[in-house]
Amino acid sequence: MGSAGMTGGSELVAEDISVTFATRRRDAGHRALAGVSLGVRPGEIVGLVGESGSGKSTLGRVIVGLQQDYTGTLRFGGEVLAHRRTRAQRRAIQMVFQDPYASLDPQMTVWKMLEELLIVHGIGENREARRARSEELMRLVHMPPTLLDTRPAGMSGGQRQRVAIARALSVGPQLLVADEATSALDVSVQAGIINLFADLRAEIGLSILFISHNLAVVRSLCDRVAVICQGEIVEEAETRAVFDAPRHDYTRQLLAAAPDLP
Amino acid sequence: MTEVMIEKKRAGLMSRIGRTGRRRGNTHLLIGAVIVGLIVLMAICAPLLTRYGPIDQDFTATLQGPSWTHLLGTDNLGRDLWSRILFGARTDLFLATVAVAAPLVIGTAIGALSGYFGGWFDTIIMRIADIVVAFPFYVLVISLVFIMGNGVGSIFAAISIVSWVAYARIVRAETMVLSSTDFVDALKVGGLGSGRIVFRHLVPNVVSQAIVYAMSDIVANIGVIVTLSYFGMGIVPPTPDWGSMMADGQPFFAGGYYGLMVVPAAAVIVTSFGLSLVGDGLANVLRVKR
Amino acid sequence: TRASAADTPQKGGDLIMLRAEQLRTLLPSQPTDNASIWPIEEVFNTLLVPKQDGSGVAPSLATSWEQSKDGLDWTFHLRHGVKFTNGQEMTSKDVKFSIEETSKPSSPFAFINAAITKVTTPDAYTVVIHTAKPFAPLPADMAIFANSIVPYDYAGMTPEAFSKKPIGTGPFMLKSWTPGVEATFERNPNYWDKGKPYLDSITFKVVADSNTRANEVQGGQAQIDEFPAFSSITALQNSGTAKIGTYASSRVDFLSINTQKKPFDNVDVRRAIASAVDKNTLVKVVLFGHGKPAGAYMSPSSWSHDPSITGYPYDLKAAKAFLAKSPVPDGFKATITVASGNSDQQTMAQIIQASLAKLGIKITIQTLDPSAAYDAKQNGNYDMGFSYDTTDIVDPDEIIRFTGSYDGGSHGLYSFYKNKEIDSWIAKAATLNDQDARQKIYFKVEKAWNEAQPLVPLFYTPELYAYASNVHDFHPFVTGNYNLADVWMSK
Amino acid sequence: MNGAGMATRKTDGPAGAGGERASAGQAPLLEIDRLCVSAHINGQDWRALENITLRVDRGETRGLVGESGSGKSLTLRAAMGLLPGSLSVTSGAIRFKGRDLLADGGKAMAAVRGTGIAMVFQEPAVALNPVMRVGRQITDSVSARRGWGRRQAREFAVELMDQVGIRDPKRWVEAYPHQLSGGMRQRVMIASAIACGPELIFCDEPTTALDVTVQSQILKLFSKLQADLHAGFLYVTHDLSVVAEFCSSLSVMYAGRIVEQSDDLKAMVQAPVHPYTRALLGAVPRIKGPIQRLRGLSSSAPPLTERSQAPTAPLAEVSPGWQVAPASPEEVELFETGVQAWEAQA
Amino acid sequence: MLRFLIRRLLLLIPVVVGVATLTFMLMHMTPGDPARTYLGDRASPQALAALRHQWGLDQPLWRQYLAFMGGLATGNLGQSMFFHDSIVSLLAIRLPPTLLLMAIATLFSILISVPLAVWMALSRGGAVDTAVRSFNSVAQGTPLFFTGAVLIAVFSLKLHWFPVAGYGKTFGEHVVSLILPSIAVALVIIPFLIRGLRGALIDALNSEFVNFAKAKGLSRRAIWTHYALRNAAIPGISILGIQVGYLAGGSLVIENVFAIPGMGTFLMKGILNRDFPVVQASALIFALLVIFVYLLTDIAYGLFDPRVRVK
Ligand SMILES: Nc1ncnc2c1ncn2[C@@H]1O[C@H](COP(=O)(O)OP(=O)(O)OP(=O)(O)O)[C@@H](O)[C@H]1O
Ligand SMILES: Nc1ncnc2c1ncn2[C@@H]1O[C@H](COP(=O)(O)OP(=O)(O)OP(=O)(O)O)[C@@H](O)[C@H]1O
Ligand SMILES: [Mg+2]
Ligand SMILES: [Mg+2]
Repeated sequence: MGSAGMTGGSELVAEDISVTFATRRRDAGHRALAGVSLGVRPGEIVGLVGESGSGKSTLGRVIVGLQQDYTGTLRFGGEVLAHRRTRAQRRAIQMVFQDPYASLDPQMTVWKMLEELLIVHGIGENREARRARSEELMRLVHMPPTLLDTRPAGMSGGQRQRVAIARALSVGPQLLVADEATSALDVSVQAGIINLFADLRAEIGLSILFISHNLAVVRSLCDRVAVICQGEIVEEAETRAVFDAPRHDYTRQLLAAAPDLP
Repeated sequence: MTEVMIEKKRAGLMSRIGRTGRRRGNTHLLIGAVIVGLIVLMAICAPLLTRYGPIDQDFTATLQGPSWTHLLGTDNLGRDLWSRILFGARTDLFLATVAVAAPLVIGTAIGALSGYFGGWFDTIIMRIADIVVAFPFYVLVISLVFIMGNGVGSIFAAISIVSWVAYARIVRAETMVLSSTDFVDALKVGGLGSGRIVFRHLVPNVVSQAIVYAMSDIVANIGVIVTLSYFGMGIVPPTPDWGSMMADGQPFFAGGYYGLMVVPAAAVIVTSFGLSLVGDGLANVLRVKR
Repeated sequence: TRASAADTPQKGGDLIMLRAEQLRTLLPSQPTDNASIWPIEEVFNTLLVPKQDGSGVAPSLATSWEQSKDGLDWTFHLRHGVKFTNGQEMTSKDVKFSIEETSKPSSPFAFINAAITKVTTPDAYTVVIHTAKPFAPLPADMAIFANSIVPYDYAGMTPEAFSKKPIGTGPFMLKSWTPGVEATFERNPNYWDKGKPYLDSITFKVVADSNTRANEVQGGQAQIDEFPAFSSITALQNSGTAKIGTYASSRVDFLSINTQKKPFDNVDVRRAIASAVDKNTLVKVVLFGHGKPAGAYMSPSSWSHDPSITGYPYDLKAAKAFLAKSPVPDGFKATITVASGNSDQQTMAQIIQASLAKLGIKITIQTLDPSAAYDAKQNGNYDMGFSYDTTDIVDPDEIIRFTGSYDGGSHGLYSFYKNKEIDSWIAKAATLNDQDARQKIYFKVEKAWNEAQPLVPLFYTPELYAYASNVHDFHPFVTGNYNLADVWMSK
Repeated sequence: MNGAGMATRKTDGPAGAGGERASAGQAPLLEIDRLCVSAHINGQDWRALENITLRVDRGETRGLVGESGSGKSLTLRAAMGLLPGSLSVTSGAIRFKGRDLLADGGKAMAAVRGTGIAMVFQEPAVALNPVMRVGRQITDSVSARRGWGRRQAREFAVELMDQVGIRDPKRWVEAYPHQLSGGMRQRVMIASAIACGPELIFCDEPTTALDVTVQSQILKLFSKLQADLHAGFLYVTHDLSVVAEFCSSLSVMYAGRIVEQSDDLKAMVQAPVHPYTRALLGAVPRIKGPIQRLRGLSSSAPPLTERSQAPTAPLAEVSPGWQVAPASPEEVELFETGVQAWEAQA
Repeated sequence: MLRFLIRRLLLLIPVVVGVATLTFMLMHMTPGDPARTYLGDRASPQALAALRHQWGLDQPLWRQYLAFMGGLATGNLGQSMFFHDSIVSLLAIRLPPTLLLMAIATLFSILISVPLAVWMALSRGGAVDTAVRSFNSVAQGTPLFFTGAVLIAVFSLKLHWFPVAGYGKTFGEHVVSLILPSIAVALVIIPFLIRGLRGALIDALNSEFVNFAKAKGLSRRAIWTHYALRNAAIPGISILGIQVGYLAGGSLVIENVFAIPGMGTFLMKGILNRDFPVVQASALIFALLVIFVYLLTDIAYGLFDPRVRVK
């Protein structure tokens, strides 16, 4: 995948990130993130778990640049990410969303979607090159390239999510933020996507910040896990450590609540 | 109870008024399209379908009832009603359709931008919309017709100035709904510019509601044109137009010359009927696609 | 017997008259609109009244009058025992006050009294009016609504207050008035003409839409429709519940041609247009046969009308010949301005448009709302348009001036036709006492206008009313006066 | 329906109609017998459910799992007589305590709803009437049945809300659904489902929309209710681990059929027979035990209109109470080898 | 609730100012001179000038505008130029007929639409459903003045059931006179209302909460009244609000056809006369009427829909 333009090996470091949402009533506002620090090393999959409303998505949005109102520093590959990012910086960090039905433009074929991004970012000098790259991307996400010319309308959730991943990969990111990317899917389809993430990491050295409320999924995919509670990271460690020997009460609560097969 | 919520509901409803049934969309569309198609065809082929010019006067044959020489009879100037109906279709349908196109385009653009960007732009647009909506429609239209003089141009302008608001509201609400899903975020993360997001992604996805509404809007526009003619502020004579035909025919109505008023009224009603069927059908077809 | 019962006036009844326009004021010196004038004539009396056929004037509050030898003084002898509705007796003091009110420059009808220099009151029942020059039309001017007799100093009220609570000597008095909606007048029980009026009350109600007016009369909800559209006549006649009354009127309808504009400054162009207007068809199609094609510009209801002038007959060949002589032999483009909502004008415009097209004159019809159309004509900002005139007095002076003279008030009914000679003839005629001498001059004026055709006289239009079959003796005057004191309703 | 015995406000204990009590001991609570449901789409009938055979006994908690679109909800709705207009039962029987619910034109079904069978829906946000106070929604059916007044109904609502673990129920009884959190709404739904003292409770993914911690509370609540009410539960979910937590027996559906079911959930989970069950279990990530690569399925089951319309063989008994549908070679291919082949595709 | 009302009322200010300004601009841009229109043919230039001065039309436009807005701020709507009466007292006569017309029309619309919509929702695709929907399409395309003319021809002139036109003297007469015009107006509203209600009812009947209600064993009646109708009422109210808002414009037409001395004829005459104060005031009243109806709608919303109710 050299042609994907991945230089491999930039580390994301988020330091002391805080986000406060203005609320109508109180002047103080609602503190969604309170001084969060987190790092994602090259080729690493970091899980971010926590309850609903704990601030997972907010952190993800800060990292990809959708949430521009934050304090703290973001560094990627050593350089500070300003609030307004350069095109290259934007390309480097991409995102996959929860709902594959809402995040794809239903009016466009997969090829149109990919081509648009490739054109905007000046990737591929002509149509043939872009087409070739799109086909390559489809294969990368384990989709038959023949589906390029169809619209998402007829596709299953799993297929759509693969298209969404292909779209994110098309601009050659080094870090992928996956926000609940599998929680809308069936178990068996989820398993396929999780395997895909694992494969992408293995094949092209992609780093992934994997946001989920499902502990079991995080456990099966991630190298490291951060547990977030009310805007603060309460525990962060190697996956095995978190699951086998949780140190924080909140983590233990979560683990106790998670159902499991006998 | 936030303004946004109310606004959303209201606009959502406005687009919803234009819809009805569920499964029968295609039959509706078909019947409607046939009716409208026939009328349009008749308008286009008008000269082939009649021996008389729409403004040819014949004072030896005024106020005649239907006969083989004059299919629908004649008016007080001895003009053939059938010809006037045919040629009137040209005037009214053309004007009504054109007067829908401009507000559709402008309203959609403004609504999409307003819904996407929000902020002060949105506030200003929505306040302007409030004023236009609250302003008595016919006062605006009549004043504009007075200012600009009678005729096609001023009717077109008057309708456009008023009716972009409905489109803007519908599109704005839909855009806001769409923007609150991951849809826009996904595009932003991809690095697309706002213009591209709004016009290449949002507009194509929300415009269908506006188009459905446009069908009922054409009907409404025919109503406005006809009513303006009724007030004597419509199409300038002798251009045939259903509205002025009705207005001119009304004094003869009570005298038993029903045709002079009823025939153009029937033309208006049948056309509107066809168009609203098309609207219904489109609403269903477009909804299925969603 | 039945016949006599039907002929004998009965007392009682509430009459509703529908009209297109609102009553604006009841102050006699103020109104310029018929909607106000005609009700004023029911509330107030003038010294004299027009004869119904317009042939002259008859006594009213003045029982007799005479002109002095030098022609400068007119003496009027007042009727005794006439009471205002507030109980006060009407005397010369009131007459003097009334005439002076109307003579004030702020009164729009001051021009009517322009010849008057002084009003004196030798005694309570005698009024002498002095003029600078002998002024033949004076008795006619004393029969105009503007010179209605109001109590001295408006019985102590301000003019505004008086307008809302008028006090007159007329057959009816104001009962209630909702501005812009309706006004009801009830019988004046002390009316000096004993036995009259017959009606208990009359209500003037505004109904803007002519179809609705026709419907209401047809449905028995109202008795008189003031302005039935000519096109609705058949409907009303067929209905069986309403009658159509056509009354001689002073109204003449014209096609005004703006002679300030090219090519209308050319007389041949105007004659070509005149020859291409088929007046017979207009009468047939627009008036549905009521009315007559017009020749001279004065109405046949006046003695000043010259019956020998027949205008330009409809003749397209002649029209082409005229046009060929003009600077625009192949035709030109022009507009006819019509008032929106006026279907008669629109119909006429379309007929003339079709006819002129045959001469190569391409006409665009421009509809302006009445106010704007009015403005356009006043400002000479139009090519051709429709106008009409009517007179408020029986003497031809007012109307021949208004229509025929550049400075008569309307610049020759908006034709802007300027002819010093004609103007001087008209001025001269007013100073003559001899009607024959005046008639000769007026015939001359009409001939000159006929030659020049700045106005194409279209037709002499009857006054048209639709009224319920149980309304009797409804005979409006040529001047428009309803004369409702004579009207009665059978049960 | 308004027998003397019904006047009790107790929710523990069977509250069926008096006449049926005698036979209640013998027949299973719910028996779905070769139920077929077809959908009318574009003028054609398609099989949506095929020969569904299933039992729930008193005190039993049966899980019904399968991927999205496999027909789980449809099964529940058919058994409740709530099929949407375009769907209809073509054959088969649904028996509640031995009585055929489809027999007399829906009357039996109507009689059994609420009192005999209750249902908890997946999305409490849309299944509660947004314009009615929750207290009233909990008790409207029971107070209509028993002719209760407002006050009595309110007291009962408070009691039920307390029973489903809503803290400070007096405060919330007058609230509207939108004022409640997702967990509370689900509790309200459960409260109104148990209001009439049903003997059988259907649950259609009642915790899918909830947070893990809330989910575990709700599951605990179900366990408690099951013990208290001694009712039967038919619990639909796509999450096998939830089922394992809560259920005693399990049925697995795939494409409108039951492919495997057993009265002993543990046994079946440990040694699944049908390739689809195996694939499904292989796809579930685990909280404990060794971390393994999951098994992703190549694709979901085809939509109704693309499914094979050939009749399927009946379930075969593996052991008493454990039935399996015979798997065709294609299915074996799809669920076993297909997984790897597809994963490798690229 | 109070806060909400205050907020809404504050929001009115820009709309009122906007409407007032727009009317002012429009009226002064329109060709045609009120003084000339008032005085007619025979007016002398002096009389014209005097009248213009009296009406303040000789002042610079911005001064007239300021005077107008100033008057507005103090609640002084001025004097009608043509009726020599204060606008406020004229409005006091003109407003009631229009309000009554709107009220009766609204009542008719509801009384006709609700049962029909229920029937249609029950018999979806049936004969009634199809018939009413076709009727809707026809009604929607029928010009208001034509409906009026036909109603008069049939019910007044042929059958003599109702007065042809007018407003009557007593309240009873008012109501009777307004029945035909109200029906004509209601026929404009009904198609939209029926469509909206029918759709909303079908949506409600297909909703999960109705399924849940059925699952609870509730009776059909209870489901219809407490679940379907109450939820369908919410969009119903909204549509009614929008339509009644449009209705304000329709009164211009229908009052003319039925000669009702209401706001519509007042405004129309004002425009034709160039009676600036009348036009400005009545346009404003119409705008306020529309806004007021919307406000009522929103309040009704709050009553029917607890989700938008303010805590
Ligand atoms: N745009 C916003 N405006 C105001 N508050 C917000 C906004 N976005 C998020 N919040 C609030 O910030 C907090 C964190 O939200 P966030 O979406 O990051 O949570 P999450 O962990 O992703 O939850 P979930 O699992 O439900 O997705 C929540 O309380 C939420 O209500
Ligand atoms: N109203 C309907 N009309 C036609 N087909 C329907 C309808 N409702 C459901 N179906 C079809 O029936 C099948 C089973 O649907 P069902 O809702 O029972 O699935 P499920 O197993 O509950 O899935 P999920 O986990 O997504 O809830 C699906 O293929 C679906 O497309
Ligand atoms: Mg989130
Ligand atoms: Mg389901």
